[in-house]
Amino acid sequence: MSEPTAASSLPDIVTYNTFPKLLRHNAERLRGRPASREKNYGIWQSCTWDEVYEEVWNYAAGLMDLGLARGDKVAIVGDNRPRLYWTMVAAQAAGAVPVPVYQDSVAEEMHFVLEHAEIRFAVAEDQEQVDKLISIKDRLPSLETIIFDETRGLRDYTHDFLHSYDSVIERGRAFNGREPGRIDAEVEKGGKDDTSVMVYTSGTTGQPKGVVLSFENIIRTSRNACEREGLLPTDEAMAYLPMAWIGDHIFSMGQCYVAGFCVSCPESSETVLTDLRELGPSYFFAPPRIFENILTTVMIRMEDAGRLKRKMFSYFMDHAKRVGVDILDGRPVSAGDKLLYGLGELFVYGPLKNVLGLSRVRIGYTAGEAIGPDIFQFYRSIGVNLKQLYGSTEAAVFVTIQPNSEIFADTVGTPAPEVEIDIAESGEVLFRSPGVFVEYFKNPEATKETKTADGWVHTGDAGFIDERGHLKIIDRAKDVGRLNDGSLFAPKYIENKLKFFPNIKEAVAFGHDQDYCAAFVNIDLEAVGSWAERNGIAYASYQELAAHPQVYEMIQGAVDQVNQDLSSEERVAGSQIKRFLLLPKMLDADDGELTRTSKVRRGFIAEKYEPLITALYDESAKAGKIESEITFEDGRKGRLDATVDIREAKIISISPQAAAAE
Amino acid sequence: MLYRETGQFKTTYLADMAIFPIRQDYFLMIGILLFAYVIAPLVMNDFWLNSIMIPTMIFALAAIGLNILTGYTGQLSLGHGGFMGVGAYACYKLTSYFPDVNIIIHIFLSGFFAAAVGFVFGLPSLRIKGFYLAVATLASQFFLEWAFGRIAWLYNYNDSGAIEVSSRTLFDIPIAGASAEPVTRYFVVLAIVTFLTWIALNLVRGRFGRCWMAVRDMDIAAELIGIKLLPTKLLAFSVSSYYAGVAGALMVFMWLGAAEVESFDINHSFLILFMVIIGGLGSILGSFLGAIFIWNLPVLLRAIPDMIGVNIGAATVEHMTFMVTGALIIFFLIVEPHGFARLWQITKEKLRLWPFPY
Amino acid sequence: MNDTVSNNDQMAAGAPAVDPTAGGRIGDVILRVNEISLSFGGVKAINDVSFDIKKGEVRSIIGPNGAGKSSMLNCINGFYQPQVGHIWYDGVDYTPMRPHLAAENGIARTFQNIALFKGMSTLDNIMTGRILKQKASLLEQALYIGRGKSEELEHRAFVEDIIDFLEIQAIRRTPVGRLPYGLQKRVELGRALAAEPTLLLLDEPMAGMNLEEKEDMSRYIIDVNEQYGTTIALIEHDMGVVMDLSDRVVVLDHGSKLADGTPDEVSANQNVIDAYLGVAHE
Amino acid sequence: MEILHGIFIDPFITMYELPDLLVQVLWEGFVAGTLYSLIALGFVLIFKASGVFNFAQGIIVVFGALSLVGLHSLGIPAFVALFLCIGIMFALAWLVEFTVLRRLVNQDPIILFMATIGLNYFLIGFGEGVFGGEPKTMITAELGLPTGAFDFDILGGLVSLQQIDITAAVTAGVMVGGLAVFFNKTRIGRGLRAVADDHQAAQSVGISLNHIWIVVWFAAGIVALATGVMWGARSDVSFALSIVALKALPVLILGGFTSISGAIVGGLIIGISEKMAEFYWGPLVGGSIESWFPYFLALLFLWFRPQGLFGEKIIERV
Repeated sequence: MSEPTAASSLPDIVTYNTFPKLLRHNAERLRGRPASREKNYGIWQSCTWDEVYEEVWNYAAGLMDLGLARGDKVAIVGDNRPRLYWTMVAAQAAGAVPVPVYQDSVAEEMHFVLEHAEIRFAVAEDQEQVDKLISIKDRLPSLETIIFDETRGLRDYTHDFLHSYDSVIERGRAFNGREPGRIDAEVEKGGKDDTSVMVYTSGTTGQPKGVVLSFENIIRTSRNACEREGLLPTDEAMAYLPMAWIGDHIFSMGQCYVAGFCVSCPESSETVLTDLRELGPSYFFAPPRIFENILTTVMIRMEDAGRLKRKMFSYFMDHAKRVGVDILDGRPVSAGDKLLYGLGELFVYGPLKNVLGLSRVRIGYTAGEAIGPDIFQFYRSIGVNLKQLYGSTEAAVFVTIQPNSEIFADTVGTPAPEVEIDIAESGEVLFRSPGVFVEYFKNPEATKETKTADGWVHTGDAGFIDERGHLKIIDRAKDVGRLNDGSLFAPKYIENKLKFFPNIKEAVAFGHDQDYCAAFVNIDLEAVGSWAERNGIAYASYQELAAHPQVYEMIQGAVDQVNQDLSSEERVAGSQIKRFLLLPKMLDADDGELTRTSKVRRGFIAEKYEPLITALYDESAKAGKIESEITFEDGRKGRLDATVDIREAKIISISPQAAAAE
Repeated sequence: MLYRETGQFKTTYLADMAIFPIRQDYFLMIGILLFAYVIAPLVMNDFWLNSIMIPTMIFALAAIGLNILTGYTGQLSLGHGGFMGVGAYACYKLTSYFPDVNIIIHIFLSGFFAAAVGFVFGLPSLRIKGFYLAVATLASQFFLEWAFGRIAWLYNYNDSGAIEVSSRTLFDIPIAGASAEPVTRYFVVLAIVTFLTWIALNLVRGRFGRCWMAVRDMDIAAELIGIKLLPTKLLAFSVSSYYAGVAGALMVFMWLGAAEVESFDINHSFLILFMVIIGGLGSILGSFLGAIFIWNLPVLLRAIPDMIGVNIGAATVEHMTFMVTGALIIFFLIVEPHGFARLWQITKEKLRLWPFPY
Repeated sequence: MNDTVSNNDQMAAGAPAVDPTAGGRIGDVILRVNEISLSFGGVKAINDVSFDIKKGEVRSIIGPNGAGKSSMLNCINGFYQPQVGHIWYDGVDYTPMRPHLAAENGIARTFQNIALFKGMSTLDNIMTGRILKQKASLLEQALYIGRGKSEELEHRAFVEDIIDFLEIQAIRRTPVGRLPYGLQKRVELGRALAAEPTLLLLDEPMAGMNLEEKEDMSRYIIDVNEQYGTTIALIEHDMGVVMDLSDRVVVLDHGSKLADGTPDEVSANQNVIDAYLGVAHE
Repeated sequence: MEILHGIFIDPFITMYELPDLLVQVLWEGFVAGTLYSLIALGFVLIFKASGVFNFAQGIIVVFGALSLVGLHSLGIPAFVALFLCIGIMFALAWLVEFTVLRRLVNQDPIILFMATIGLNYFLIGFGEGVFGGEPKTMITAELGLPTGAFDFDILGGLVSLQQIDITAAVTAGVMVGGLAVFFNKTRIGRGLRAVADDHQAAQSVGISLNHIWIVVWFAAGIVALATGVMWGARSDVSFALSIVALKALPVLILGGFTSISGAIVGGLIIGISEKMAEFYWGPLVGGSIESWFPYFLALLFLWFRPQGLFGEKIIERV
């Protein structure tokens, strides 16, 4: 038998238009091939498609036996586990709608989602999640049944609404024995327009919204992307990002079921990197933050290598920078360079990719935020086919993808198959595609606000299509503001430029309706700490390190460099950073300063650090004072009381050309 | 660097607990076996086989034996030369009494005699530890030396006091004695050593190996989790001496062709101990590396004057060999007290993490 | 402070419906120590001490340094033989108790000064806890056939369950000598658990730990007790932990028994307050 | 029956009937024991101060004697050669400290033990290379050591005490006395004891371990030189002696690795019992049992007192 190719292996999604139908089909066409793996008890416990099929059919029957009815909502709470993915399909088979919930959300956040989605059944990973659910159950009249996967610690829970996964499967077996063919019949009732899944967007402001996506949305979009990228049943992917995030749903469910590849779950969140290395996925997604962290670790670890090794490393990395991307994109390169690159592959790139677990990556995606061009090019230059995509929950992810061989660090690529893109007057990006969501659950106003009658969706991002036909995103449309002198101020754009420096972890820029642009900077403890160690700078805490004059010097250099960059781009040259300070604490999701997806909550921060902002805009002030509540690493709360130095950055006067252009 | 482990994930415990779970190691092993079984006999002349390959293998086997006792179980022994002798003399007596039984069976059987003697001399380990035990094992060494020399029955009342090997065949091919080709003897030795090495690997990775190591690392704790110390130590003594015994039998029957008391004197005990220490305590691989190094160092040193065309008296070469061996042993102990095996382990770790330092 | 709040939350929500005594968690006496005296040379380490441990309970032994607590555990599992007195375990008089008898009959323990096998990995260390359950012969082991192979795989699976329970997956292959203190303690607990003990003796399992590590360890101890019904004898200095975890407490001082009873009874006992708590506060 | 008779009755009858022979055997044993004691003393010195089980002590004995004979054969006067040998011993101590000990500090005892076996090999190669491998005769007369014997007509026979043996015994006594004074009365001696008790404590009060090591190795070297001279005077000087020198090990087991008096008592016990065994029981099994008898004796002894003659009982703790 010859290896299946992409085109031949993709199923007919008109016939197999729901996940249960796809599963049944896969169990037949991919019999014996692994469908999912889970690192558990030290080894990768594998399940084949036919085994999954049998399990899910029993599971669905068990759920029905417990009273799950068509149209019910099933909440899924936990880390990535095959059984939780199976829950989704089992629920769909029974005609219910799975609603994955962020596993790290606190009981209150969870309460909102569960109440809003009118959840009847909840499936939890372990005791921790069960406890959380039980603690809010009293206030959730609709929640009737809770099913848990890991039995540890739950043995003595006697609530009659609690069921173990195994007991549900047991019920299912009995049910299927009693009523054979019942599940198949239920599955046949499902169609492409039925709701496949409801995911709640974390939402930077206001309460989360439940995005309703149909089978058509997800399966068609997944198929399009699979076809475009040539994904095969032999591919390997790792599911380690929150299940409640649409990206994971598309990659680990949609594309997995359509292309038929195997999705593996790591052992625990601490072992992700080790597991990644063992598994060696060929299809890999990670947000820029992770790529950035990996690169930072690479650089820090290399600092400790011997001199010779460091030299060799930097020599080959320089070479890769020069020709690596060209070689990856198949552009002609001189034979000598090729040979040298081959040597580099042997001594540096190959081993490096191997240690990072990236050596088998055929297609790597990053999205969600802008990725630093240096970081992006680093991975590409060592031969990892990393690409950016632009997407949203409302589009079932794919809006644009960077096509192979046409990859630019500063754009997010061209429209994905069957996607149309338009730029509104205001500069906002609009799109229309088969993946466009059905509605926001129980929120017609918001639906109307976002989706026009003819199916165009407002992304809320400002951007433009460049001369190469690639989409370029500048910032959130609503965040783009104006300085008092009228110059354009795109905070995210500036923050990203700052964050591309390895020593800077996080940045927050201010400037709308102000005289000039100013910024808070969070240093990267790991990178700066290692730098401090090498330079013999002693520090006892983050706060102390961030207040160190030499650290200020270093960051000042970065800010000046950003200003230099900004000055060369006419659109943003007016919003150079005039004053900045180093925050004495890390911005933290636990303190509400970041969203759970680690995005800066600018408004909240502005409020919380108001005295500092005042000081930034008081040009006579050399420092600002701040008192605030903080959460320590071990979860204890404490108070922060600090005086923070403020520095002036070098403003580059706008170059004559840029001035002339205006 | 050469280790590319990404994607080598294990889906069963069987695969996870294999002797060579890393594919590259597995291939390396196949390469080494290929060399030993195919290339070496093809390209090596009799001198190489006789003076290098065969003795190296035999000593490696003895070193594995001692390593099981000293490296894995933590019981120092200075008597393994004597245990080798037991194997050799036992084999000699067996062949005298049962000349029709195949020599290979005798060789395997003779190990059991050594094991029995090892068992007896292991008894003091119940009460004695460390250097005290080492001195106790000297008792066995000197007693056995004395026995080999004084008990005429052992050497069939020969006038020479030595044991000599007569011709033995397997499938009508001479495999021992004067008429046996070195390459034939090499294959016999190689096959036996390969087999027993595999056995040793199985033993040390399983329950018995863990018992031994537990006793080595902390005997009190081992006792308190239910490991009976004496049986565990005695088993280690027996298995260890079994290996020494087989090695001794091989030494006489597959290599030297004859032996006397001096072939098993205390210097041989030291030699094997060196192999184990320099090779690496608690490592089967180390036993081979140690044997290769310690055995071939003098061979190399003897060859050097010839190679560079300097004519030095045999006595001088002998003295130089002693000095250099002694100095190198000290040197290696200083550089890496845990032996070549650790050196290899570190190198391998570096290669696995390459280009990172840790 | 924080954890009290969250505990209250759970209570308020009527959460985990667990009642330790109602479910018949505690059963009959499993171990009885009768009038034991132990001395080294002329020094009396234990002087005429009697107490019992009931099946399924968490029994703490407390007392100031040198009170004879560790010696008591050492007597129970046969490492020391008391000169006077009897040890009844599971209805049988085991005088003198021997270490291997204790181990074979389901008494496992951890040590005050971690007694792990430093040259072995976490996995191998915990595997040693299974040694008494492995029956493969030398031949089977040598040829890696039959039980020599199947047992290895079976027990590996069992040990992996413990590794999972103690959340030490990430250090599975690490030689224990390289692990930080807290993790070593955890591995040691794992080794003891691997023996599926009926009676688990824990000698200061939380010594030298920080608050978080102590909380983790307490949770494991509770889980072991509740899930597997393992009887636990615990020596611990942290009074908070002792009072939280124990069903009954016996107090030793200078080798003699000072008090015996529930945590509340013991902490109200004037002798204890004078002799023990007074010392602790000095 | 005959065997039991041979073991349990005949020897004692012989002892009783030929008391002069018994005295002679006892004397021989006493002298051999003295020499074992001296070698053991060298071991103890080093073990006490540095925890090193110095396997090369026997070789150092031979090496010292060889150097003396070798130097003299070059035409150097005997006493000058003796002084030069003391210098050589110092150089050896320094070299060992500099090239081996300080580089292996804090290693496992077994590693240090192996290093001394390496040293053993090195010294054999070096000694034979420089002085030649053939046995030599000690320059007894040149050193002014007495030869000849005192013969006593007692106990119905002739007991002959070699003068050199008496000298050896006296020398041993002097050595032990000297060391006792050295340890108890001199500053460096006290420092040495401090090191033996606690390395870290010694370091913390400013005693340099490196110096201490040189001193003990040097002291052990001098003891070895004296032993070598005495021994050489009784038999030939050759490296074959080093195997005999291993008998100091059972002596150590008897006396304990750290006790000087233990080394003396142990040496005498071993020496005397081995000669008795050889003379009275050896013939029963073909003779030459003194090659292993001391080890068995030590083993037997260990069985009943694992901590040695002067060691204290160890209470194991967990």
